[in-house]
Amino acid sequence: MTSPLLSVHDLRVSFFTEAGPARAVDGVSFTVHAGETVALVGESGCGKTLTALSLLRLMPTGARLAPTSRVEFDGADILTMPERALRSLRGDRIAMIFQEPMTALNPVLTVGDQVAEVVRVHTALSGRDAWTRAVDMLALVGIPDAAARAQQYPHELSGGMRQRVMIAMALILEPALVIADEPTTALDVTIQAQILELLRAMRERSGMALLLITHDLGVVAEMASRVLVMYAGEVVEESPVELLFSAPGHPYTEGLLAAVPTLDTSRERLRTIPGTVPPPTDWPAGCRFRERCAHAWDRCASDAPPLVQLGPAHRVRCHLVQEPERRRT
Amino acid sequence: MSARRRTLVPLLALACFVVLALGAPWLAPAPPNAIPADGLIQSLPPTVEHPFGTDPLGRDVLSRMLHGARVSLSVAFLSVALASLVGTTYGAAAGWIGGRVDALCMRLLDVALAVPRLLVLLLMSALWGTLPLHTLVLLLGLTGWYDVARLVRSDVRGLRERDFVLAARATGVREARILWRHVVPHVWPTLVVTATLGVANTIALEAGLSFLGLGVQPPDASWGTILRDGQLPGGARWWLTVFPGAALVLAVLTCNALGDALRESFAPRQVAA
Amino acid sequence: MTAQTTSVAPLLDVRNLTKHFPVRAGWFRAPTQVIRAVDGVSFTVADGETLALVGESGSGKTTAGRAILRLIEPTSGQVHFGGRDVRALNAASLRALRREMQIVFQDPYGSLNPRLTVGAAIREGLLVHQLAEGAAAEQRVRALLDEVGLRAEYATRYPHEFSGGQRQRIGIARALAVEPRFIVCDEPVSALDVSVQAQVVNLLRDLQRDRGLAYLFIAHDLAVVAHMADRVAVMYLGRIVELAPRAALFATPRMPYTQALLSAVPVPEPGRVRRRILLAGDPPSPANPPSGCVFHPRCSHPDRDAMCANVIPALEEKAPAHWVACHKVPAAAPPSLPSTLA
Amino acid sequence: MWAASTLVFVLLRLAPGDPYAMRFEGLPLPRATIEARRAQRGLDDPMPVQYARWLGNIVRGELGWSEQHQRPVRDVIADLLPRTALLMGLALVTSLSLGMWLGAWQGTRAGSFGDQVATTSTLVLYSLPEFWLALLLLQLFVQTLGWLPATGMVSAMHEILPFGERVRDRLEHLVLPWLALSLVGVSVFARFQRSSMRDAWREPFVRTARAKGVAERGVRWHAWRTALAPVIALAGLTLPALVGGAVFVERIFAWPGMGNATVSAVNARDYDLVTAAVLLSSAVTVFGSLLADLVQRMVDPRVGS
Repeated sequence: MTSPLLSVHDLRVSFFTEAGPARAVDGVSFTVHAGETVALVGESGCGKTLTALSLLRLMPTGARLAPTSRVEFDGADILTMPERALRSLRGDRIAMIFQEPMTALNPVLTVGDQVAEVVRVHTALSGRDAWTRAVDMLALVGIPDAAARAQQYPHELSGGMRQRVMIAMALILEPALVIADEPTTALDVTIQAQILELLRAMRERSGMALLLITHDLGVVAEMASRVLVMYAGEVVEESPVELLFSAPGHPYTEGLLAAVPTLDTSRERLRTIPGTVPPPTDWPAGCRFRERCAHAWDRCASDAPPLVQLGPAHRVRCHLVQEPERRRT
Repeated sequence: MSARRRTLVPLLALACFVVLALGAPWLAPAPPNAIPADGLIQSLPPTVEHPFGTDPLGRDVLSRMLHGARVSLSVAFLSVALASLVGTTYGAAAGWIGGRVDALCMRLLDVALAVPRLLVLLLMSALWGTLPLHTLVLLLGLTGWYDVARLVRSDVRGLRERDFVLAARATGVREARILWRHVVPHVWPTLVVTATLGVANTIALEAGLSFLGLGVQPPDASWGTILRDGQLPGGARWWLTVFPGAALVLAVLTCNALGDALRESFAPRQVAA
Repeated sequence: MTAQTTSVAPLLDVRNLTKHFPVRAGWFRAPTQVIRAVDGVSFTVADGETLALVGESGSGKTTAGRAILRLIEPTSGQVHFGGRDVRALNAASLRALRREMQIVFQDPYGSLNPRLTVGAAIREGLLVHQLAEGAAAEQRVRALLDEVGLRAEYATRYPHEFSGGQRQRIGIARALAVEPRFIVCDEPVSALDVSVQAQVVNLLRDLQRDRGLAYLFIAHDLAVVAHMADRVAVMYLGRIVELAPRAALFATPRMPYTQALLSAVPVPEPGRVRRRILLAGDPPSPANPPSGCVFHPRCSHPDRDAMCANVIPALEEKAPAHWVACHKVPAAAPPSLPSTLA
Repeated sequence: MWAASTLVFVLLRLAPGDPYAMRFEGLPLPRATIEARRAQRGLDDPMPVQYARWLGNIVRGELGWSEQHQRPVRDVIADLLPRTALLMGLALVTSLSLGMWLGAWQGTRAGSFGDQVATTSTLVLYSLPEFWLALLLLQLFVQTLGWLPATGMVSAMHEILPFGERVRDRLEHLVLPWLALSLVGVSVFARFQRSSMRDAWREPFVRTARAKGVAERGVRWHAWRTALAPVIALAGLTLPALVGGAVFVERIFAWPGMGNATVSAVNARDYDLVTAAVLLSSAVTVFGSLLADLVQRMVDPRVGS
């Protein structure tokens, strides 16, 4: 196996809140290889967005990184590199696509300007050449009449068009890694299909690696080759995509898959996971999923389960791996 | 400073002002308009007997300031109360009814805003000759409600579209009750903040008018008239500028600080809502 | 022309419901343009039935739901509820009718007054309709909280102390307080996480079973609709383009738009090869809808022609209980297009 | 504008009595003379006629006769207005540029020690009534320290000074009124720019700019561009307050401008001049807010669409 493009080791991000310290991301480790699509799945409050932001040191103010955390990209540690080196990486080698293109784009600048800015910041191209490249890129991501659209402001475009602008902005310098944080959540389903198709096409074209953060298991199934499931600040399962859907190893993954409504189910009750995700100031001791788990026994309350290798590229954080006889049916 | 203390400190300071003003007849060393019996009609710098000095008529400045506080504060409080009442009614009506009524109301407000407030007051005092105190309150109130109206109107307009207002209507709650239970409580923060900042503004404005000789009329004392006395011919009398001015600034500062602190303390709840 | 499915009079009968929003501009707010949010929509809801109204943003589904309750005054059309003409009611009778018709909102954060306790919010309906007072009202509030799966002592807390899922339960309890027969559920689970969403879907179904409620279930998520609805109406640009029983709609969608919509839903089954119909571009603006069939500029039907561009297709019963607004779908025949889900 | 002048007309009619009755009250003039003057000025005509004439006069630029100056009001204004415009213009430019700079600086580091110091300072400045600040400056720099000439726009010997000295003389007279007006103005704009910049600084597009690899300078520029529109809107709304401030400052420093003349006119019951001043300031306000609106549309494409 070649060395990974991105390697995250023991990422820990914490906050101080009124309710006490919050360990929002708590010991997350994973890798992304060149050209690979990895999905980071979880419900709101599980720490997936914060994980994504930390990879480029874009956490909100007040967030603290643990000194032991390491994020290596192409051999260099992002978390300790000087601001200048980091800036030359951002937008050029690693790009981000954000969830809400309405607020993630600057409302008072034309979209062409905002796409061209990436080129101007990272290359020696003149303003005019950068603009031309931006217009070409906007056309490439499927914006009709790109030269005219480039002169428009974000509020003059539809949600789908705005997300295409975000994608153009992220991909214009052909980065090696794109981090997409819920890129289709704010969009209608037919527009979502267009955007996913576009991301797939762009990935094939440029060979970029994609880290896709999402809560939608349908999107995961369609896009990713490998999946990381997060719960309460931790990765609870890591698995190749087919295996995850056919044989989930963690009770949370199982519950999540069962709770997803699908088009062709006959009208039977949805299975649910009881309760809600605990707040990050109040993770339970031992296994964090214990209180919502149907299989939990006393060991789950006392020992925090480690992430155990179950098969090739399949890791699960659950005591059931060692004591499968405890599983209740 | 914590948010709580930022509110509490100016609130206590304001309470001090009110107590001093209310207690003026008992706290003041001399009646405000008393000309000394020994016939010493001249302006003297501070002494032990007159800690803030005396004015050109030999009156004790401290006593006049304490009584002036009564006038300054009550003029400000009363006119802001009037302004809040008018502004809230106008703004709430425009925002709640909406449509053309709202558009017309806002255009009228634009017109009223086009004439600078101070000049309206100057014009009025030119026409009235001198303004009796109650007319001054009335004029300050009737020229001070535009901001309140604007802010209340935009709050109400926002609230009108909120789901919980729709939910109340869908439950069959009467409009009057919706306004009272679901809209008014949300307008309160805006109103309290604007009123507090309005008091600050009005105290300064009244002092300015009185300083020009167009507000509170002699022999009545207000901080502005004492400042004016300091400008009478006959050489520099710093104590007539510094002491009442300091009181004025402190009062304005207190209200502004309170307004800022209240706005900050209300803000998170509005975000959460 | 109505999509009548039962011979008995339906609980709710909506005919040609239309809502046009004037776009006002300038100093004196003169209307300059009209947004045709809902443009001649007809359907019925029977007692105890769930009709789902699905569509993408801008399709007018939320406006339709609110216009039925007269939370927005409809521009034209008829709405009959339990035999009464809703649009003809005066303010007092409308308030009385609202005991029977309720609404649950999408946004669990915006739909509860942050300054009222949960108990006060639920109690409000009891008080205005004089259903209970004092200790009796208190008792009812506790029972309602229990029914939606919340602890009775939550009544004294404020909305901000609850999670999104819990707030949505509170919103449901508030709607139930007046014991309605019919509830407009306006995207009640869209803002919720998957695991919580499943809980609320199940709760809504339990309540329907226990209380015999009828729902107008407004949603954009077709998968949720597949678990909730008896019949499904698909809206596009202010019109219903297809209306059919759930099984028929998901198994054999006929209108090309419905087919594209269904094919766009990501399915959590990796490796499954599906024929996806990608729609080009964005839906047009409801301020300026296309002539003829509103869908024709994006339609990929092989026989698309001038008729589609010029004549508005009527919603017709092309198969038993299966209503479609499309010139190219033949009546009462097997589906002309291969099913995308087959 | 038309509406504003109508409002002024209404205000005039609202006052008890009429200006002529008041002006001659107590003077040993025969009643008939007063009546004759009233008739001459058309004050006996019915209200609509008066209104039409009033409006007609304004449109033609006929602002009446200043009893105090014994000149047409138009001429008086022509003399005074440039001086006030100089003072107000300078003060506006200073307060806007300095205030926006300070506020933007604060907005990006809200809550820091520097921000708290600046916030407190601007709060205190904001709470200083202009006239008292002016009095204080006068007391300190003129009466106590004697660094600067007393009042007025030029000193008595201005005309016989050599050119260099003349410039110096003018500047020396300008500095205190300018300072008094600007200091308060800075605090107004700084307070507002701080909050709009702080809001912009929290917007997701700031993060996007960082993710693109834009340097902090550029990121600040991104935020500042969006924080600009509300401040410009405020600048338009602040004009009436600035006019008010100018009245006090001119009065105290005996700056021979419109503000000073207005107060004198009020005291002298020079009714046409006061009216003209009110109209003029309304015109400036209306013009200012129109201009602010225009600039706002230029810097923020969302406004008005």
